[in-house]
Amino acid sequence: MTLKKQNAVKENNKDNMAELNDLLLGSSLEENIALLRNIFTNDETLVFRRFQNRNIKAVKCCAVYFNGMIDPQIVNKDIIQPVLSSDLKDGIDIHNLPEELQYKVIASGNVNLENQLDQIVSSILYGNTLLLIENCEKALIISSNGWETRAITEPESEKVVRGPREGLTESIIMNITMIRRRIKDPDLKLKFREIGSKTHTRVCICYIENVASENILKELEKRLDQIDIDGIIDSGYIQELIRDAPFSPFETVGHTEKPDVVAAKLLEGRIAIISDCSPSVLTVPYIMIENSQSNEDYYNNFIYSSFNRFLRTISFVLAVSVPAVYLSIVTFHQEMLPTPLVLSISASKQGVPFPSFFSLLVMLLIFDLLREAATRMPTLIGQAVNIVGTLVLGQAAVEAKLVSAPVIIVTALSGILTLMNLKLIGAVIMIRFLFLILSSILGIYGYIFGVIAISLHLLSIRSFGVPYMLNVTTLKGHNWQDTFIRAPWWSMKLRPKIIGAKNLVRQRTKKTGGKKTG
Amino acid sequence: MFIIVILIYSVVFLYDFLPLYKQKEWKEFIVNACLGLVSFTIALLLSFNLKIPSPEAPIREIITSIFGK
Amino acid sequence: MKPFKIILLVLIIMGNLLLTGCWNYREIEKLAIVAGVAIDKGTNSRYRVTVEIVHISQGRDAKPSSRIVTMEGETMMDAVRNEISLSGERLYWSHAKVILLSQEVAREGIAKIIDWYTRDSETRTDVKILISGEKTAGEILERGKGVTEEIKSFELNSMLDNQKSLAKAPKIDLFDFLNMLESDGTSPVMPLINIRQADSKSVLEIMGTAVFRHDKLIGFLDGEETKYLLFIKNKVKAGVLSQEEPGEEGTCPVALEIFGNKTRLEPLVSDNNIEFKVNITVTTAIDEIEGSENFIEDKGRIKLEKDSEASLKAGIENLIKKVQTDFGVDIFGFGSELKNDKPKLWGKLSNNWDDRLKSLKVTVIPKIHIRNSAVLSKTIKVKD
Amino acid sequence: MGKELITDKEAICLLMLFTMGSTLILGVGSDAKNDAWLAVIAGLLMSLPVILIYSRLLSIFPGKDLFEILDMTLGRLLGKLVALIYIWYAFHLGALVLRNFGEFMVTMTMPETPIFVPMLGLGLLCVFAVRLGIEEIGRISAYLLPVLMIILLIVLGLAIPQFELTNLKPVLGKGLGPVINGGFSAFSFPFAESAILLGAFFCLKTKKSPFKVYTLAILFAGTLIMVLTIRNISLLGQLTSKLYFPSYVAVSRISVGDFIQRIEVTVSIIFVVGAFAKSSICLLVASRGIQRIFKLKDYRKVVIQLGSLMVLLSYIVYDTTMMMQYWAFKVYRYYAFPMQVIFPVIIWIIAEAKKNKSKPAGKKAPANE
Repeated sequence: MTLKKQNAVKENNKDNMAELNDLLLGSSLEENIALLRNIFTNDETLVFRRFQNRNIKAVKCCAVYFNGMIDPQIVNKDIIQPVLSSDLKDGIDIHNLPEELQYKVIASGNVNLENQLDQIVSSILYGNTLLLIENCEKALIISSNGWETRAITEPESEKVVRGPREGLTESIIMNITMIRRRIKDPDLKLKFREIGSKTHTRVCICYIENVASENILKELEKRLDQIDIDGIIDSGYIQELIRDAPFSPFETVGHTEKPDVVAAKLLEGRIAIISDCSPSVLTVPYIMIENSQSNEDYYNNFIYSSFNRFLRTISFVLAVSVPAVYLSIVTFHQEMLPTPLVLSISASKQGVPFPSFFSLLVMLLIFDLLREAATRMPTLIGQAVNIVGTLVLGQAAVEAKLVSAPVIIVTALSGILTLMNLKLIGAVIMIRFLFLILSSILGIYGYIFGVIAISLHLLSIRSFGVPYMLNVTTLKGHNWQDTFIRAPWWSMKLRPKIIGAKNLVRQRTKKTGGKKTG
Repeated sequence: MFIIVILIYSVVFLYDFLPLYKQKEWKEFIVNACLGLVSFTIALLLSFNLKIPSPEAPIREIITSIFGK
Repeated sequence: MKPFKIILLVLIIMGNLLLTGCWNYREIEKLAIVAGVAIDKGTNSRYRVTVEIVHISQGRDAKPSSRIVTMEGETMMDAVRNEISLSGERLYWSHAKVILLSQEVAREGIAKIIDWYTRDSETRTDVKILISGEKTAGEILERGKGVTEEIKSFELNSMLDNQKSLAKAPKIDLFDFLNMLESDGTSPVMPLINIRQADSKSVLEIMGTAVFRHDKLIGFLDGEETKYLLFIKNKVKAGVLSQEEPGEEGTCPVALEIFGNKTRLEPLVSDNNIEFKVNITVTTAIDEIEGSENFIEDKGRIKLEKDSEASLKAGIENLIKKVQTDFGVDIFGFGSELKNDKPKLWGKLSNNWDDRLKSLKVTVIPKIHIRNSAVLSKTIKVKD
Repeated sequence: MGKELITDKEAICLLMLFTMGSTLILGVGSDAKNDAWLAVIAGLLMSLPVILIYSRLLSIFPGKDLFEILDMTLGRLLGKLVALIYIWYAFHLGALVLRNFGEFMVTMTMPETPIFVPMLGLGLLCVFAVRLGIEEIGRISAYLLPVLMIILLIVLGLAIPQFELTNLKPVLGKGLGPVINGGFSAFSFPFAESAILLGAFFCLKTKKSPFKVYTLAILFAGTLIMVLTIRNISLLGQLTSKLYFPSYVAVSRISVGDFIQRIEVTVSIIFVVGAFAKSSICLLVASRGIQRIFKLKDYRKVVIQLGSLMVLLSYIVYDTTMMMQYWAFKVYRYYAFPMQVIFPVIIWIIAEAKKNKSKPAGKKAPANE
C-alpha cells in the first residue's frame, strides 16, 4: 500500500520536473513575468522589480528574486543601479543586449545567461537574482545570494582543550573554505551534486586525488546517485542512506563538526561528504577504531595520547560489560567473589525488595532518561535535573531501600564510561541491555556468548569495503601506528594502507631532533 | 512445551524457507526441508518427553565388539 | 531479512525468561552463607551436623554475626538439606572456610564424610579441615569465642593461615588431605583444635596434630612434636627454635627466629636395606637472649649453632621413634619419596611398607645457620 | 560473492583454537596418570606424520576441500559414500563438543539449569558464525586467541608459586605402556581431529600454507596442552585423573595472597571460546559437505537446519556424564581412527598415484627432450 503511494509520488514529482524541463523563456517580458508568477503562485516573497535604463527606453528589465534570500546591497548597487544609470548609448548593440549587459554593465562576480526555465527556477530558489529583459529570450542569472549565517563557533559536541576551536557551520561554502584553508593543494577535489527532489540540497564530495582510493570514490558516487528522496535536511539523512550494515547499531559512516578533523581524514585518504545546511561533515570509510580517536590525540604528546586512547577503548568494553558482569556475579557466581566482598554486598542488599536484574534494568533506564532529558533542556534547568537525578534518585533511593548501593555505583560507572565515547553511545546503550538480559539467563556464560556474538557482528561488517575491525592478521607495521596507540609523528611515515590509500608516503622528515648529541 | 517448539520452529521455517521458495531454489529447498523435518520431529518427540535412542549406543556396541573392553 | 533475526532473538530470549524461569538465578542476599561446619555422630541418625551461618543484619554499621544451626540426617547430604526444614534457607557452601570433625567420627573413618564435600560442585576443596580436641566438634562452634572476629570459622581460618609463622599445627585443606589419602607412601595428618578457658572465656586454640592410618584417627602429637614433623615435611617457613644454653647464672634461654628452612629426604639403598637421610638446613636469627652470654661473637655463635642443631636432631629423632613405635604410619612421606625416586624398588616394597617403617633407620643431619642478631649487635649488659 | 580466503595466521589461530578447544578443560591422556604430559608429547609425535599427510593432500589440490578431493580420487559413488561418513563425523563431533560444554556447565557451575539451554545458546552462536562464513570465523579466532593466551599465561604465572613438581615424579613409574596408551588417546583427541579441517581449509592462500599452518598450529597447541597438563598435575597430584574437568579444579586451587583467588571463571571463558570455535568449524564442514553432495549453491542455506539438528543430537547423545567420560576416553579413539588415519592415507596414496600419472603426460616433453 505505502509502496504504491510512494511510487505515485515519485511519478508526480518527475512530471513536474519534466514539465519545466521542456519550457523555454519567451521573448515578451510581461509574458515571462506571468510565467514565473504562475510557477510561484501564492508566493509573496517573490519580488518583481521592473526598471528601465534612463537613456534607452528599449532596455526594459525586471529583476526577479526572493526577498530575504538575496543581499540587497548586491541587487541595488551592482545590478539595478548600473542598468538604471549607465550610459548605454556608446557602442551598445541593442540586438545583443544580454551579452552587452553581462560584459559591460553588471558588476557581479558570477553572471550567466540562461533560457531553460527549470534552471532559472532553481537558481532563483537558490538566492540568485534573475534579470529578465524585454524582447530577449535569454535571461541573466546573477549570483546575489546573501542570507544570515551562524558565526563560526566551537562545536558543543567536540570540545577540545588543545587544537583549533573552529567548527563547521551550516553554509556549505564556508565549510569548504575552512577545509581548503587547511589543504591548499590543487589535488583537493570538490564534486558537487544536488540531492533531494524538493530541497535540492547541494552535496559536495571532497577528496584528495592520488590519495583517496578510486574504488571507494566510485562506490560512494554510485550510492549517492541511487538516493532518490524528496529532501535532505541534514547530512544524517545521507549517512543512513549510504551506510553499510544498515541494521547495525555501529556507525559505518563517520561525522564530525570540526574542519581540522575533516582535513586530517582527507589526508589519510578518506573521502568527505559535505552537505548544505548541515554542520556535520560525513567521512568514509569509517572504522571501529575511529570511534575512540580524538583530534586532540594528534596535537598532544604521543604517550599521553596513547594512554587516553587506551582509556577510551577500555571504557567502551567496560561500559557494556560492567552491569552484565555485576549481575552475573551477584546472582549466579557468588563463589567468584572474595568472602569479605560477598558479605559487604550482601549487607548492602539486605531489605531491598526488587531482584537485581530488575533494579539494574530500571536504574540504567533512568540514567538514560536523565541523560536524554538533560541534553534537550536549557542549561539552567539541566542543572536542576542533575540535582534531582543524583540526590533524589541516587541517595534517596538507597536510603529508602528501593535499590542497593552497588547497583547505583554500577549504573553510574557504566553511564560515565558510556560518555567517554560519545560516538558509540547508541551502540553502547543497546549492547548493554542485550548483555544484561543474556547474563540474567546464563550468568557469565550468557555474557560471553554476547561478547562473541557482538565480536562476530563487528568482524563481519565493512565500511565501503574496509573491514570495520581491521584485519589483524594482515596488518603490517605502520597500520598499527594509529590504532590502539598513537605513534609519534616522526615515526608515522606512511598512510594507513587499510583505507585503501594509494600514495602511501606521507612524510619524508629526517628525524633530527631528539638524537643523542655528544 | 510442544507449543513453544512449534512456535519457534514455525518462525525458523518462515525465516529460512521463504527466501528459498521465492528465489525458486528447489534443490536447496528440498534438502533444507528434509533436515528441518528431521529436527522438528526430534524436537517434537522430545517435547512429549519421549526418549530418543542415541546413535552413540550402536557405535559403542560395534566398537566394543571389535576391540573388546 | 534482518528484522526476522531480531524477532527470533527476542522470541527466544523472552521465551527463556518467561517460560522457564531463571534457573540458577539467586540473589546474593538470600543466601545462607556457611562459614564453617562441624560434623559429629548423631544421636538419632547417623550424622549430626552443626553449621555456622553468617548472619548479615540490616543497617549501615551492622557487623555480620554468626548463627549456629544443628541438624541430623542419615547421609551428609540428607543432613545438610534438612536444614531447610529448620530455617527455610538453602545453605550456600562456596564460602565455607573450615570443617571440624569430632574424634569419634574420625576414629571410624572420615573418607565417607568428606566424600560429599568433595563431590558437590558448590563446595570448594580449599576448605580447611580440623579435628576437635573436645568431646564433640559442634561444641567448638557453639561454645567457642573468637578473639578478633565475630565469626568463629573465619577466625579459625586466619589462625590456620598464620600458622606458617608459628609451625605448631599443620595447615591442611581438604584437597591436601585427599591427596595424602590417595597417594601411597604418605599417611594423612590434621591440625587439632581445642577450647581453652582463659579469664572465664572459652578461647579457641589450634595446637598439635592428629595422626591417621588411612582415614582413621589413631593418635595425637603435641605442638612441639608438630614442629618437628613439619621440619621433616619441609613445611616450616617461620617459627621459633628455643634453646637453653648453660650460662654463668644457671641457664640462659635463647630464641632463634626461623627465616627459612629446606629439608631434603634422601633414600639410601644398599642391597635390601633402606636408610633415609634427612638433611635440614635452617636459616635463623637470634631474636632473644635472656642473659649476658655472648652468642654474637664467632665462638659463642658456633657453639649456639651446634647446640641447637643437637637439640633439633634429638627432637626429630624422638618424634620419629615415637611415631614408629606408637603409630606405625608414615606421616613423614618417606614412602612417597622412595616411590618418586626409585619407583621400581617401591613396587616391591609397597605391600609391607608399614612393617618396614617400624624398623626404618633414619639419620637426621640438621644444619642451622645464624644469619644475624636482629637489631642489637651486643648483648644487654646490666651494669651496677 | 568472491572466493573466500583466510590468511595463514588466521588459519593457525583457528586450528589452535580447534585443537585446544575442549582439550584444555577435559584433559588428555588420563590413562597415563602423572605421566600425562609425556602422553601429550607421545600423541604429538604420533600425529605429526598424519598431519603431514593432511597438508600434503591440501597442497596437491589447492583451493579444493575434502569433499571435492574425495570426488576426484575415489570416484563419484565411493567418494560420495566416504563424504557422507565425513559429514557424519564432523556433525557428530560438533554435537559431542556442544555436549561436553553443556556437561561442564551443568556439573561445575550451574547445576539447576537445564543442559539444553547453554547448548542451545552455543549452537545459536555457531549458526550465526557459520552463516557469516569461514572468513569471519578465521578472523574472530585471530582476535580471540591472543586474549586466551594472555589469560592462560597470567593464570599459569599465578599458579607457578604453588607448583609441587614432585607430583610429576616418578617419571615413567609404570613403564612406557600407559604413556603410549595415553598418547594414542591424545592422538585421536585432539591432535588428529584436525582431519576435520580438511573440509574447511579450501580457503588457504598458497600451496605451501597447509604445511605451515598444520605443523605450526599443532606444535604450538601441543606445547600449550603439555604445559597446562604439567600445571594440572603439579597442582592436583594424584587426583588429576579422577576429575571430569581437571583444569577447572586446578585453577580453583590457585590463590595468591588473599585477594587473587577463585579465578576458575577464566577456565570457563577459555572453554566457551574453544568450544565455540570447534563446534562452529564442525558445523561449517558438515554443511559444506552437504552442499557438495547435493551440489547446492551455498552452504549457508542449510546451516540453520543443520545447526538445530546438531543441538538436538547433542542433547540426546548421552544420558549421563559417566557415559561421556567412557565414550571420550575408551570408545572415541577407535571410532575416529578410520576418519583420522585410514581414509586420509588411502586418499593420499591414490592422489599421489594420479598425480604421478598425469605429471609425465603434461610435463614430460620439455623436461626430457
